[in-house]
Amino acid sequence: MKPTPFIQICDLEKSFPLKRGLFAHLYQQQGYKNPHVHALNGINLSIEKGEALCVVGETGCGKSTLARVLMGLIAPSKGQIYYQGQRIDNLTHNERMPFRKSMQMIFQNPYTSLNPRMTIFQTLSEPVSFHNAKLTKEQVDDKVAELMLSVDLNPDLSDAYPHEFSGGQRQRISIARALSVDPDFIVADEPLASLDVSVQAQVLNLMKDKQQQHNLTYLFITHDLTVVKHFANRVVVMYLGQVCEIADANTLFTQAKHPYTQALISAIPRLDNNAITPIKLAGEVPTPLHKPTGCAFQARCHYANDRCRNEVPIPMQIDVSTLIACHAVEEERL
Amino acid sequence: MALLEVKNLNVSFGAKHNAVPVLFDISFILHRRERIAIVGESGAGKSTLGFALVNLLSKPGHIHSGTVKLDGTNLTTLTSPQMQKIRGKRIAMIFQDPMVTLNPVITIGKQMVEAIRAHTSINRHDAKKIVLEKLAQVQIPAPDIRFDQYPHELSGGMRQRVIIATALLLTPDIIIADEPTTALDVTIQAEILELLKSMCEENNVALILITHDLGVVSRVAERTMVMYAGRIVEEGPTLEIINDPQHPYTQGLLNALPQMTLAGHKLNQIPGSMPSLSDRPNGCAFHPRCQYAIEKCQIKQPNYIYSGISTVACHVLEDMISETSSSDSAFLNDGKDVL
Amino acid sequence: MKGLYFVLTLMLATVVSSYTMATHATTINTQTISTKATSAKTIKIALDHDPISLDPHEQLTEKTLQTSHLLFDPLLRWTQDNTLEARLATHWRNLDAHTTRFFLRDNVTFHSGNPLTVDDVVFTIERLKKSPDFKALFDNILTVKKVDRLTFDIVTKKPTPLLLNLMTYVFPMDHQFYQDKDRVLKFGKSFASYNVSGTGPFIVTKREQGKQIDFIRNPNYWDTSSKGNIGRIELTPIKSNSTRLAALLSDDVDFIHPVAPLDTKRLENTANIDLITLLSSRVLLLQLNQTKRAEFQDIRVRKAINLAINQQLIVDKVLKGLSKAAGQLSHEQFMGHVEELQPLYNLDQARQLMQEAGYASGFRVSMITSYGINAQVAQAIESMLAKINIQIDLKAVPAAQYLRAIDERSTDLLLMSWLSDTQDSNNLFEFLIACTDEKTGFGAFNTHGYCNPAIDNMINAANEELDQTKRRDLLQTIEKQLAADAVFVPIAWLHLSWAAKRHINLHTIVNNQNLYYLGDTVVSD
Amino acid sequence: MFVFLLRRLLQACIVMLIISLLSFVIQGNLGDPVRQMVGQSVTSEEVEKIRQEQGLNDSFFQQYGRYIKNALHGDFGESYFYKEPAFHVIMAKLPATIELTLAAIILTIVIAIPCGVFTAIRPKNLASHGIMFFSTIGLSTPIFITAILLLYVFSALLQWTPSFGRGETVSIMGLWESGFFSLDGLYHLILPSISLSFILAPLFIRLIRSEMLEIMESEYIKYAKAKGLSSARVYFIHALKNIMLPIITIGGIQIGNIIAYTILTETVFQWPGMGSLFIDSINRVDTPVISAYLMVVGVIFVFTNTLVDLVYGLFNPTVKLAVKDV
Amino acid sequence: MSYPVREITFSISPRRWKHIWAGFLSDKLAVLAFSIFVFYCLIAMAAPLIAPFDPYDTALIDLLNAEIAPSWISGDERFLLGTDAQGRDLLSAIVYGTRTSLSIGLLAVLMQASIGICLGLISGYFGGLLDTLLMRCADIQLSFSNILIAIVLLAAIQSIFGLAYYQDHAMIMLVFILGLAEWPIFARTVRASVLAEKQKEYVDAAYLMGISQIRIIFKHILPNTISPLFVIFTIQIANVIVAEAALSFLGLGMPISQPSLGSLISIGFDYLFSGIWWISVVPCAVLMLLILVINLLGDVLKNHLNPRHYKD
Repeated sequence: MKPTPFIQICDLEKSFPLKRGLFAHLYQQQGYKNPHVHALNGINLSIEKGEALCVVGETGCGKSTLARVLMGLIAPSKGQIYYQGQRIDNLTHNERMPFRKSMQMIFQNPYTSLNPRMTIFQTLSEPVSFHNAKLTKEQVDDKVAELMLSVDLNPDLSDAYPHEFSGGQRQRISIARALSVDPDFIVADEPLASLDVSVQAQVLNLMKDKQQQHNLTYLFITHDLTVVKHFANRVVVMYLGQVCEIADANTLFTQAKHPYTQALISAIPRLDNNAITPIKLAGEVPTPLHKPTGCAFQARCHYANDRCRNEVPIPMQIDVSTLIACHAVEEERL
Repeated sequence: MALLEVKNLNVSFGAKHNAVPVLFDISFILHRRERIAIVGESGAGKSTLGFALVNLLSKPGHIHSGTVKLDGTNLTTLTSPQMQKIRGKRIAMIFQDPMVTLNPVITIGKQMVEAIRAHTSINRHDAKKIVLEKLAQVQIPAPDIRFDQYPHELSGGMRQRVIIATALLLTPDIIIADEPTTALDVTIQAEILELLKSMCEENNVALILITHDLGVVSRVAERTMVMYAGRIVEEGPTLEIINDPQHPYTQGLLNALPQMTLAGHKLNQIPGSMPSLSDRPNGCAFHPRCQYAIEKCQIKQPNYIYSGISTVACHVLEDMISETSSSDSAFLNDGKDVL
Repeated sequence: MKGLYFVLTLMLATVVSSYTMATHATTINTQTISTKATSAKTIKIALDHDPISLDPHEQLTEKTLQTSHLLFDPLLRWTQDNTLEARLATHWRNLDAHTTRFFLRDNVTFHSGNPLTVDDVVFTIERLKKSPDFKALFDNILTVKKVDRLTFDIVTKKPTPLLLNLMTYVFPMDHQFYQDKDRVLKFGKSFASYNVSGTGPFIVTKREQGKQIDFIRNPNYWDTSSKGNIGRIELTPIKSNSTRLAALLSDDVDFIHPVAPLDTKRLENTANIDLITLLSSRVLLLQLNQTKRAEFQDIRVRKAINLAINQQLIVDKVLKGLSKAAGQLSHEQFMGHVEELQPLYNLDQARQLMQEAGYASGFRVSMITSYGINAQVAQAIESMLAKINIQIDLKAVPAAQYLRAIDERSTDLLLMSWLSDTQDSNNLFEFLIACTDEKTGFGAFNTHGYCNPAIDNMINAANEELDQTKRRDLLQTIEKQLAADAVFVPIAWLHLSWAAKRHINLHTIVNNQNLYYLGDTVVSD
Repeated sequence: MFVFLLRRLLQACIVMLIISLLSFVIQGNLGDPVRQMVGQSVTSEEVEKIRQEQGLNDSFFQQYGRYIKNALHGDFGESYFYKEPAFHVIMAKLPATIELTLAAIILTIVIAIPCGVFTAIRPKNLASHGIMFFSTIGLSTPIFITAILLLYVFSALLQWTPSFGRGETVSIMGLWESGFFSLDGLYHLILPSISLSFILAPLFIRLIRSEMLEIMESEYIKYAKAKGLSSARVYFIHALKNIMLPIITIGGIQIGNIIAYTILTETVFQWPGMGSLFIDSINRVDTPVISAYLMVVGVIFVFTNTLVDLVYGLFNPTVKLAVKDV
Repeated sequence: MSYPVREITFSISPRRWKHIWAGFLSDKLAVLAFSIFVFYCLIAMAAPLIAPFDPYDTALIDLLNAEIAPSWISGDERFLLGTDAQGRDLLSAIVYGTRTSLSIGLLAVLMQASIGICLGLISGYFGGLLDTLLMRCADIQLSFSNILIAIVLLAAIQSIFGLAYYQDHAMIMLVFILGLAEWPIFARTVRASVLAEKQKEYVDAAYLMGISQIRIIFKHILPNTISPLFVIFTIQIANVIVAEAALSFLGLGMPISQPSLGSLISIGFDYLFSGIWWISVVPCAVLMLLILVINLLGDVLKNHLNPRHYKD
């Protein structure tokens, strides 16, 4: 019997109706079909305490939806989410309150993730005093100062507004806000995407430090494989709302199995070695609306056969840490 | 003769009395068929440089001094109708975000045909033929269908291909590509870069690639210029710069990349962030973030020197070189001229 | 897609056009008759509104009467100097106190070509007795007896001194033309409101209600002695005073009515434009609601109000000196007019009376007026009464609500004007002074709640009194009594004003009852 | 497409229902229509009789029920004043109003597009400042002031233009009475359409200017310039085509305003259209016409909005109205 | 290996409002417009102190003084701007009329804003069926002009309360009517901003902190939707004043005894051809200047609050 995983995601599905409004509503009640966009298609995943799990994939693969469903920002269409064995996906805003303290999120865009009309002090003190109603004003002040120091920001600047900070500093404030409620688990949704290279390093280092200091568990979403290699313990590769491959970071970069993972890794712009030519994928990138039948990747895959075109591959445990959903791997054509 | 010769180009924003300089003393040479890259973080002024070359700076910006010579013609002194004839025909541009570059209410075909007809007297029918041919060249499936489609009906990668095809329509001398792959997915990015590179080679076009991604640079460009706060801080052959960066900023930039660090280790980081152009520090703009900064750095802009690998603007390096090899001074003095 | 737009546009066009056509069909189109007279002139008239109907019996208003004088002829009509003139009746004589014999003009034909006979007159008077508006006036007529083709007797229930005045309202209608289609309809389309066959000098050629009516001269008009040379009339209603005046000034029309008092000064100095103002017998008065306000039951208060209002100042300033300050209801041409009753103004005395009555510190009352010049007079009254500490909440309302306020007697002070239908004082007394009686319609506009049986008796007596001297005594006694009781505040007899291009010879055609006989008008070149 | 039209139809029904209720609440409460129809010396007995005949003494619900029932049969009641079905009365006046608005819209387009584009591409030019100044003044002048001033100066003082009415109209195939095809008709159209466009043009000049300024900053305009296109092509093809979208949207919303403005303009110039009819009807308490007017305005609103959406679809390739049913 | 951590120097850019204020002061036209507007407001507030007469006190009005020309023409120093046909001091009437017009404008717009903001926030934040319904209503209402809606509402209200009651409370009624007539402008703008703001991650962040939705709406989202509202607020004041003037022009607005600028003009129009020009021209000029100034202020605000001109 395996111990209960820290976070367990089972058969998670999320679809968005294409048409909205009064008419679509009536329409649906009449039994007509309203086409849906399937952003997540049966995701199974577990996250262990203390690890940094990276989710990689291209635009529209559902990785951000996964994060938002996990955090309860949007409700899943199907499936369950367990936090330390407790089911949390069906809770209301208020019922979920106890979990809010332990689960936090860092967002992609440091320019929109901070309220432009609130000073840094207001932004940071709000959750602090909200979750610790007993704290006096001085204690809140201290806590905010402490938080700012912990992300290398001068507490004297707490009365400034977000626009007075640079992108990297804002992202650090975001991290401080997430840390303000002392969470165990942080979802980071592309936190580096809009930062410059030199600043990316600052933020990445800070996150690493905090992981060590607070024994944090990360779900780190990114499209940048070089970051993954540096940061992750385990990697989940997603394509069109499905998991292609789950593997240890080292395993993945040395012996990726799934054709899509291989293509992704080969496409990393490298400084050192220009000998690796990127694997060229066939065809067009499908959108979640026009999803191909069978394996989601078949239309662009060089190894696709008839089975791939008709049958959805089921994830298959290759070894202790590796899981792959691919007919070609299963049939050992690869 | 060099194809494009930029000399002491200075660009400022705003009116005369409170003009803010944004580009300082930019000088470089581009030869035919050469592919060079301009690398820098956001706010370094690399896009401004791209637009300054074709005299398309947006409103408050203007060229303050310096020359941009294309085959000996100074572009900065041309009238706007004269410049119009250069743009698109001799210097084509590719923009960052293909989603917003194409006019959403005009079909792909029309947007391409008009580019031909703006510069030549080719009739509509023949222009369409050329367009279809170029679309096929950039590997767009079913070009005749695409021709009548609107931009929103194409995927991002397709759109960027259309833009590349448009740039190639009149086989220009130079293509300026401003972050052509930033908005694209990794797998598409690689394809587009390959396409851009091969197209330039096939059509004998010189390329100025503007990017922040050193990985992209290494794949495409022969020479690289690193910009910081409106100034070129290092210039030289791409591989050499990547393997042995000379300027502290270039070093920091490269070391900050996760792939240069062992997994699990802390990344090297440059403290702080790039100053905004309106309050550039005195002296070397990088000195507040530079761990090697000496007193001189705060006072005086460094001159360009040749380090043996690349041309660099750094006081510290200058001092180091003059200490170690004072005999080789003739070699160093050459630095400025190279640019 | 494009096809769809076309269909949509076509649909809209069809809907609109079908209705345009439908309304066209409804405009009057009597047989077009070319005018013989070569010197025929066209004149364009702008009035404040157009007649609601072509039926002379549908509404008793000035507009209807004006139109009737164009399309029909009355038995008698008023001249400019307020005497009666024979028209379709050539002469008449009293047979007894109840019966009068009338002789019709021969060789008169209707527009339809039918000859005028007594049958038409009988038909017309019968119809008048059915009309809601005229019923009350003609109630006293018992029957019309046909004597021969051109002679008839009118038999009244009671002796009727004003019978001849009444006959000005009788515009004989072509009974063959209107036969079986003679309903008087207030709401909805009646035959008579759209189709005309009269004896009058003009024929309607086109009528778009609210927009324009065109007339041309009747080529078979009986009155060949008339020198009238107007061949064509275009009548347009223009509601706004300024626009109407602008139309005249910009040569778009030749003749306008009314002219706002304010604009008269400007027109006096305008070359080529004649401004005519005539004093009418329409009286403007302020009624004090005694039923609603106990204060007004005190004669001292009523007197004080009478004294506080400076009629002459109102006339000079607001009415630009064109109207005449009134101290009684009866106009000087009326039998009931009492020369001594002049407007009174004495502020000190008024204040003193208020003090005596115990209202030195005044009180608040409500007041309603209709829009236009009345509202301005009302404002003047407001500030005048403020000087004896009577505060007024003044409200100006549209006509429909104004009339409702009268019916409901819902206001303390009411400013209203009244024009005698019979050119006689008694009509004023009947409607404004007599005790309210739902049945007879007496006192329908008595909003002051003053009810004096003695006066009612005198009103009834005057209605039957054939002796002019006695009748005059009766009417003057009423007028004096009213003044003594200070029942209401007479303000002024209002004036009428017209402006026209000089060549219209405006002064020859208007009278103080706001009637003009365009058939007889000679327009110079 | 079908769904789209169906949706519009539903919307129209809701609008009509609201309007009918509103207009009915007003009905009979504005004043007494009967009192207006009779002369002064009429007994109240007679008045009461007419009222009874007209069903004006019935309860509110009875009257409303009757009204809705008749309305469903296309009968909005008969005008007290015109003695005709109110709907016909309105329809007879509709061409005049449509022509006035059309003339004003054409005038507005002719003025606003060049001025708006010019002020956007030459913002520092003296003429641009002039245009902007006048447009601010125009925007700040209530339309009735403009109308009266124009009337005073050009008709009364200078006598250049006619002062009221529509002038001579020409019947087109017996379908439409038009003032467009006679010199006199056009002559009469000048002042009213100018005063209408005096308030519309500034609005659109400013709209076009701000949209244009925004679009000029966009990537695709920069790109068009980088392709070496002529300025004229960049401004009038690339930019203008894009600003058509917001202009169509705002223009659609302005339809309501134009209808309101016609009320004021028509009142001043005695233009025989729906607007002056409406105000006259309010004063005459001709409630069937008032409610029919509101109904027609409602239909015009739904119709133009639908049209605007269709046109929007034409200009904007990313909007697809024809969502196929699955 | 670690670098010495330096506190990085960065500029504190001037605060938003300071920036707007500075830009505003440098715009001469804006300063002029603002001063005139403030002047109007002062006059409106201090009307009883400034006006030489109380125009509502009918006892002070003497018909004998009717139609006196402005003092520089007539030489009568009692009446600076002359008198109207009733002998009322025109200056006083205009001062009080300005007070009435401005009050109606401000109050009605306040009402529009409060209804519009609340509905817009709710509609934008919660979305769904409620949003659809509210926005349909807004669309429909917006498609009719404010004057048309006001006329209909006026008629409805007059018929419900009776004309007498209406005239006694004309100002409140007009505020109510004009306030109801144009809430959709605010609602739509707020809704659009809310939809845009809702996409921004700070809202999600606040939600994840467990903060209640009401607090998120009012504390987090509302402040970010305010700035476009300033422009609308300003311009709407002008619109409402014009609408009120138009209603009064049609004879449906303020009663004659308590004239607003609009009813003064409406009364004055009858005098246009009569040579007593000041009765109409002066109120017209005062109204036009007021509207012009407010519109100019709206333009200034638009320019300075525009995110394009002020980078976040």
